[in-house]
Amino acid sequence: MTVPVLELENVTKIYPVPQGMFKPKAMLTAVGGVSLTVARGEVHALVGESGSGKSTLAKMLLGLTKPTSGEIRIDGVPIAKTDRREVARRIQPVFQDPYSSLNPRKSVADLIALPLVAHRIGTSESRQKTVAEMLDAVGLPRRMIDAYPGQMSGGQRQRVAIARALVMRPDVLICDEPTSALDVSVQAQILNLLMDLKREFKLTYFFISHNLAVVEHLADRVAVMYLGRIVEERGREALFTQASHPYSRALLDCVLTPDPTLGMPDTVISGSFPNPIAPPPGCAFHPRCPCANERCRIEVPRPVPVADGVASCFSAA
Amino acid sequence: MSTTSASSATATAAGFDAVPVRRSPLARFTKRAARHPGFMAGAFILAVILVMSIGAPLFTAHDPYAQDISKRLIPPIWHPKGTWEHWLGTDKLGRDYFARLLYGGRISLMIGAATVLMSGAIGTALGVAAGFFGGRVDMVIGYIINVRLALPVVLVALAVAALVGTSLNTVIVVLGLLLWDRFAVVARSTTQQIAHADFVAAARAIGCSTRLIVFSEVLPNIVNPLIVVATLEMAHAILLEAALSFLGLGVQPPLPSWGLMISEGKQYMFFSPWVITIPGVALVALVLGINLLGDGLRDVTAPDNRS
Amino acid sequence: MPLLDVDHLTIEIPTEAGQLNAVNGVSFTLERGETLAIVGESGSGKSLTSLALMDLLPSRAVRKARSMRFDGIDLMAAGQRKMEDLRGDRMAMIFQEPMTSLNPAYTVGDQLAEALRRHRPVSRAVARERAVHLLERVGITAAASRLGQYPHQLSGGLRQRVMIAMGLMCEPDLIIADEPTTALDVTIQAQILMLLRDIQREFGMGLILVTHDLGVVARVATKVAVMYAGRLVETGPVEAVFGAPSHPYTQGLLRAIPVPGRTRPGEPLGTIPGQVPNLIGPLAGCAFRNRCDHATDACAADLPERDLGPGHRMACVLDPVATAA
Amino acid sequence: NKANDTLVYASDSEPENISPYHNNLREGVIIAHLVWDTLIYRNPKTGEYEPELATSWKWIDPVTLELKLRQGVTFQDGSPFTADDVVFTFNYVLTPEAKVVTKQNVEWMAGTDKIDDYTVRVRLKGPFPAALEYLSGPTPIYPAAYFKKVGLDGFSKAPIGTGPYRITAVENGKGVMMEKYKGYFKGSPLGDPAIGKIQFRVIPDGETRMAELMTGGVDWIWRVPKDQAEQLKTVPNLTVLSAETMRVGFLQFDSAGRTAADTPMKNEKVRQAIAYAIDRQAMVKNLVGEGARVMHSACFIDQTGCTDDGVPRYDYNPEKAKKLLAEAGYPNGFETDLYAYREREYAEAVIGYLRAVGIRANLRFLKYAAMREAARAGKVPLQYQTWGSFSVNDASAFTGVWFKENEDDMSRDPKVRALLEKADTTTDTAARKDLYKEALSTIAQKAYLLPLFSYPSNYAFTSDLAFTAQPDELPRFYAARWK
Amino acid sequence: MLAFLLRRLAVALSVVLTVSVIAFLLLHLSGDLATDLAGPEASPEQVAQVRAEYGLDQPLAVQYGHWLAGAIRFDFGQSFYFRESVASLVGDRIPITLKLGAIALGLALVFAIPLGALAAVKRGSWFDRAALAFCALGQAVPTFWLGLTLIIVFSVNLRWLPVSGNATWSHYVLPSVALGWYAIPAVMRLTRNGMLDVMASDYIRTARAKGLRPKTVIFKHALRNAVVPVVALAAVQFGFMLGGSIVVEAVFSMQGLGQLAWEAIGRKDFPVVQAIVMLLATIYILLTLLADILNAWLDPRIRVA
Ligand SMILES: Nc1ncnc2c1ncn2[C@@H]1O[C@H](COP(=O)(O)OP(=O)(O)OP(=O)(O)O)[C@@H](O)[C@H]1O
Ligand SMILES: Nc1ncnc2c1ncn2[C@@H]1O[C@H](COP(=O)(O)OP(=O)(O)OP(=O)(O)O)[C@@H](O)[C@H]1O
Ligand SMILES: [Mg+2]
Ligand SMILES: [Mg+2]
Repeated sequence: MTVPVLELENVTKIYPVPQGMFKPKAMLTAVGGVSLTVARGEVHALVGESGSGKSTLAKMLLGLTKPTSGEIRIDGVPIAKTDRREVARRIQPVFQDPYSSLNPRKSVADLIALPLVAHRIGTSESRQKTVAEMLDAVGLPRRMIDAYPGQMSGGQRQRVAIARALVMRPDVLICDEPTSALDVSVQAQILNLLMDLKREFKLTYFFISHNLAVVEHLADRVAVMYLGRIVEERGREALFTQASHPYSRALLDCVLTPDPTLGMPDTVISGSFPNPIAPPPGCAFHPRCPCANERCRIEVPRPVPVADGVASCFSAA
Repeated sequence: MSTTSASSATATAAGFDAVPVRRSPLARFTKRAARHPGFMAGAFILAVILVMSIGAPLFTAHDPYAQDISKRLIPPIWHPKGTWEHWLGTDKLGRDYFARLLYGGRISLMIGAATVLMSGAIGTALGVAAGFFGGRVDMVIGYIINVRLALPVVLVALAVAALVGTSLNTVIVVLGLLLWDRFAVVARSTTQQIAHADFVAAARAIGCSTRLIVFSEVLPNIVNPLIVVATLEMAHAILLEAALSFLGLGVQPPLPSWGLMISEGKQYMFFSPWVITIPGVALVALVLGINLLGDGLRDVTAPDNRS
Repeated sequence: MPLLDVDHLTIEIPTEAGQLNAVNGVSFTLERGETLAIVGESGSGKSLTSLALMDLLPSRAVRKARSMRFDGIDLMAAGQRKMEDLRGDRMAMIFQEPMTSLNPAYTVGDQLAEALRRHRPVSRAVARERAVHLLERVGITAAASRLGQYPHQLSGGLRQRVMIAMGLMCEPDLIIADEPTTALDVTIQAQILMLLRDIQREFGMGLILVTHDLGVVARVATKVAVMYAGRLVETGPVEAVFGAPSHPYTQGLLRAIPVPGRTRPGEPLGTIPGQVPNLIGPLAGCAFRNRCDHATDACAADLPERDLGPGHRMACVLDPVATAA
Repeated sequence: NKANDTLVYASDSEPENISPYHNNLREGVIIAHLVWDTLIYRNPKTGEYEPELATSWKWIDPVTLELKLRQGVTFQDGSPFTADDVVFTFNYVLTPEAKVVTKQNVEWMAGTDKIDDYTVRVRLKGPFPAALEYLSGPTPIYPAAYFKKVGLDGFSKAPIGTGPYRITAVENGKGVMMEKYKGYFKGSPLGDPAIGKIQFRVIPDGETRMAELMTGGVDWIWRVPKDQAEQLKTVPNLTVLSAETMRVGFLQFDSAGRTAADTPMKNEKVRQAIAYAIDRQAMVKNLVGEGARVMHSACFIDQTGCTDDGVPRYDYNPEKAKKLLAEAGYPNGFETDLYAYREREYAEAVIGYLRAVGIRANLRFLKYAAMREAARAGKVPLQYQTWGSFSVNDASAFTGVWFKENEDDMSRDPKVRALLEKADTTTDTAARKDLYKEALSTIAQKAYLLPLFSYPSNYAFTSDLAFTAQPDELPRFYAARWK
Repeated sequence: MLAFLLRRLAVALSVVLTVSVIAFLLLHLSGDLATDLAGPEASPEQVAQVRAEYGLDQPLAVQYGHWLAGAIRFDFGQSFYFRESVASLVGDRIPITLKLGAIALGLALVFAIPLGALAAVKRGSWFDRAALAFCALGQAVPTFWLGLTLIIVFSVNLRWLPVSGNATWSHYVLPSVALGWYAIPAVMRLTRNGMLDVMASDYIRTARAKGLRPKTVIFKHALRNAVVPVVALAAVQFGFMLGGSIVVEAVFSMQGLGQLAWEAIGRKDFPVVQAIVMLLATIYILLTLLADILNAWLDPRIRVA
């Protein structure tokens, strides 16, 4: 059995947050005890509502923040023991907003060559060549090499961001909602590009999204996150056909396909996302859960194996 | 390469053609600047003063220090008693007022520039450090800024000047050490914004060193507001120098500083008002020019609100 | 007489680079009880169109139209005061950003009551009563206690509900909702959409729903208007447009979204190549022609408006049959 | 102003302490003469000494002076004036704790004894021909009992004298309020004051003073520069008066080399070069104006004992100055600081002249006290000073301050000091004159001090006021009245 | 709220302490205090005696402690020049400067806020442009020069107002104008920009969508939010004005703190300078503290958290 590219073991991130100006700092558990494995070459998707901790998890994978506890391993080697620059060669990010993820003061050439500069790879000519190749790979015309982000459309910017992420030939791409700031027509272009590049560069994707239709389209495995915890982690087929956790089911219900005959979904979960500083006791989802019982209010459900994955719900399995 | 990505490549190329290629940032800047009346007015005033004072010997044959006390307080040319020899008249010691005005402009400009270089370096360093590192560093620097703001500038500058002795250099150093606060505040808040931008996170994820991030990602993005602050602080420094000189603890005679000229001319202001009007108007023009330029720069370099 | 009849609405904005033709000859009608969805990419002019109806355009923008009638009232001719009287009373608007659309300095109750008391001579108590009633109606629990709260104390979903309640204070005939759910989470989005649908039915109002989410359109609207680069490219009853999308752009849009069951996972999605044209300066002919697979020389000429069925029209030279996917 | 019978006069400086022995400002001298009486009165018109608090005096021997005191005089708190007050005052000011600012004024006394309630004897350290002059000027009499009670601090806040005006308020930074002392003794040589109230306002700014005068905010100003005086003459309702004074403006050099061992000022040639570099005649003509005279000796020329006969002169000669500088080893001149505290333009004109021969002087313009401090601390290479001799009409009042190796002496030449000490105590007028002449010649020869010119004083005041100026730079408001 | 207050107070206090260290050093760098105190002609023994008497032979930290202990009780020692207590010297002058500052600030606010708001509402109009031009020009005029010009015009030529001093209210008019002048552009700009931001905000659009009259929109919904930052600025400006009064008081010969400070500097009377630096800094810090609290109170987002 091969070692998984990414392994997360009980990863937790707690932020101390100042409570306005009036109260002492509160502890915010952005990510609580997440364990995941991502196999080489697969697309592992992470879905969840805003504030559920998806980006925080991504940041920890990228080494931008340290987990409060738990361990992240790349190819079996803990990240904490690896040089940050070494990690950077293996894992690269693609961010949500192509407007803020590119330095507006830099030309496309400088942007894409930045990793090479940071790692002191090549001469300026060889870098120039690499940049041109990357432009080809992401489908941008070479003459855009001197353009600035301000002169490009959102889709083009996202292509530059992807080119920059790929220039070091990493193994893993962390895509934090790479298309949610884009229009549907552009989104399709980027999604197609990502699928192509995956094949061409033999990439593994950790793909964060809240759009379940997109996730279903390209993910191999899907993890559903709620309030910092993974509530369900399944293969795609299994999740989309027989989701076990009520929250996963609710999310699936909210997928609005453009089919006028269907009308609005009938079962909509009530209430809104809880305050992460004062999470509900027991199962964090119980206040909104249609099938919650006494036990859910008190006890935190542990993950139980279900078909092709695990789910953290007492009524699962 | 696969066919799909090739097709999307050509597709994008076509789309790009559909969008008129936009002008380069510099061209855009010049175009916007040219349309900004305030900016242009400021640039014009400043250019005139700059040329006149730096090229002072070209515009006047008089030595600004040469006194002839038999030719004191000659009025300027528009006065019935004016002479072409001294077309802005002479001061109380018979020195040519126009020559003194031009050479005095050098002092103002030099003080403004030197002060801003110094305070800009201090303030930017502090502000960037505070904004970039946040946390405790930010707290300490924020505290330093507070202390600085609590000190009354004029008073402290006067006291220090009196302590170490007044001279041109003292004025520059004292003002340089005192006027960094706005740089720090602006650098701090803009850096804070930038430090949270995704491209800084991206640079980190790429493996850039902190130094590289600060110098290549953060600094280029905060220079615009800092340049604006620099112009406004330059105006501030020039006014403060004038005030200090006016109070007798700035530039010392016989150096011709505009503030000093007003201070010296004060004695004659009731019966020979031009002795304070001329340097006063010069001072107002210079500061106005710089302010207009700074305000214009702020507008011109402001990002498009919708792009 | 339709509730709203817009004929050839045009909006021009002078900018540094030249005149921006943001909206270009948009026409549609809306009956009471109908939900019209305006869809389109970012920047296609959806928000400006809806703001133009309320006369809330940015001051620089110039609004022109052959005619624009609301319940028989000529909106183009109505003066400033007349419009103020209409706004909030007979036509209400809900905005996209629930976080910033309420004044942080006043309580929710204050802002709700103000909407009613501006148009009706009622006492504070009556206004308050109605506010409580409507807050309950939009699904806010403990409504009375919410009146004293400030906007920052409410979550995004709650604020959007407050905005809806505020729009309902005077029982308007028309509600315009500009992307009311875009900023919200999927689960909340569904709640709000259902609420809007229910309220529209209950009060029998006309509803204009601006969105870029085709899924939302399909589920909520009765009529749909597809906008592209400031023009309406296709309008019609939802079933017609989604069942037989005729304009190449509409077709492209529908092909570009992954639909579970219809698109195969991992397969390339349909794309629309290129990008939206620059709207600055005059633009003759079809705005979509540079991205269109079927473009011919004829597309550079003036656009024909074609009837494709009852209320179903598109602006394209092509034969609907030829373009059918 | 006339309407409310209050004469408001303004001047630039404020005495650090109102007590006359504890400041050496002219403003202090004016107040001293309004509030306190001296034992003897010198008639400014005749120059004769007349009785004031003392009714008669005689020399018992060359070092003992006996004075009979006036009876029936009261201090402004009602207490009677007696010999105790004189004895206390004179003995107190001789103590080191008294910290008298201008020692020259009192140091000639050895002590004072009470003979009876109205007779005192002043013992001198040695023969001192100018004794009567000093007793008629900078030696006012304090109320012994009151002073002992409140101490110097209390006294400076609520001072009391026997003079024609009583101080009602001393406000730091604002000035002093005075009103006529009803119980002022009849038969005073000062006469009966006419004006009810006098207010002294400190207005540091010359222009502000002028503006205040023009707008009626004050009634009387002085030290109006030449140009302004000429222009004020054209303003209706204002009277401008010019008179020469005993004040002499001069340059003082760090001849003793206290600022730095290698200061150019130590070099006699440099000092002479400076003397040659300055066109004093032109300054008098163009800057100082009417009533001023070029001075060549280190004293005011009309003072007893002062002479410029045979004293070396330095006429304007920039060429010679340059030559001397080159000889002294400064062919390219040097840089230095010129300290000054008043008439900035005079100092600047000096700087201009120095610049013309290659000496680059920077102006250090300070308040008087700060400059005095710096000079006494030996930090001043070159200063523009002025001295009005406390209106004492004797050369010793000038030379004694600047050359007797005391704190204000920057040359510190023991030879000059010896000469002056001898001169000060010689009673034989002719011999005294010769001694002074020798001292003054040495001073000029070595260019220890470069006298520039005497000061005229330009007074400007409302035409409602009848005011006469005396050449001793001492406005006598008790003699002024409304028209 | 109490915790907020306490924290804010702690910060303010520490800033005051730091300023006090600076002020203390200012005095001690000015030369040998004992020599200054003993007077110029004191003998070495006298100087030594004074040194012992005033504790100047102790380590600097101990001296600082003593000085601070005094300063807390408003005892700043003796003036070198007047040889009387600094506290009473300074105490006499405070009311004048405070009065001057308050009037100047009042004038500036009364003038600048309505004009700034109006300029924003009429954005782009000739009025707006004139207001902006006035701001640029206003900021370019040196206070002292303005003061002199005011004297020439209003006192000497027109004879409307007195030239100098601080005897009556009319004496405060010209100095306040000169002092307030410099604050006007800042306040006006901030009001205008704040108003522009607010007018462009979503909630103003909401208010308009409710059909509210423009008057209600501007006065009820916009101005209230736009003036919040002006409060903080006003406090800061007041602090600057007290500091800047030194120039104005010099021009108008007003016997306030500024004049005292200026003269004290000229006379090297550093205990006085030190006390004034301390005092102005403390007032400034108190003001900003007050502004923060006021802001917190005005802004429900902070008040009701
Ligand atoms: N630097 C930080 N300091 C304090 N709290 C933080 C920080 N970053 C994130 N959080 C909090 O942690 C929680 C998880 O945030 P995160 O950004 O990971 O959510 P997300 O799932 O990515 O949401 P979104 O879909 O909006 O991007 C949120 O409640 C957020 O407020
Ligand atoms: N105030 C304005 N000034 C200049 N241009 C504007 C302004 N408001 C809108 N526009 C331009 O008008 C066009 C249409 O804008 P509009 O806001 O109606 O788009 P939209 O369809 O609502 O897009 P989105 O989905 O992003 O909300 C865009 O190109 C936009 O840049
Ligand atoms: Mg996120
Ligand atoms: Mg919109």
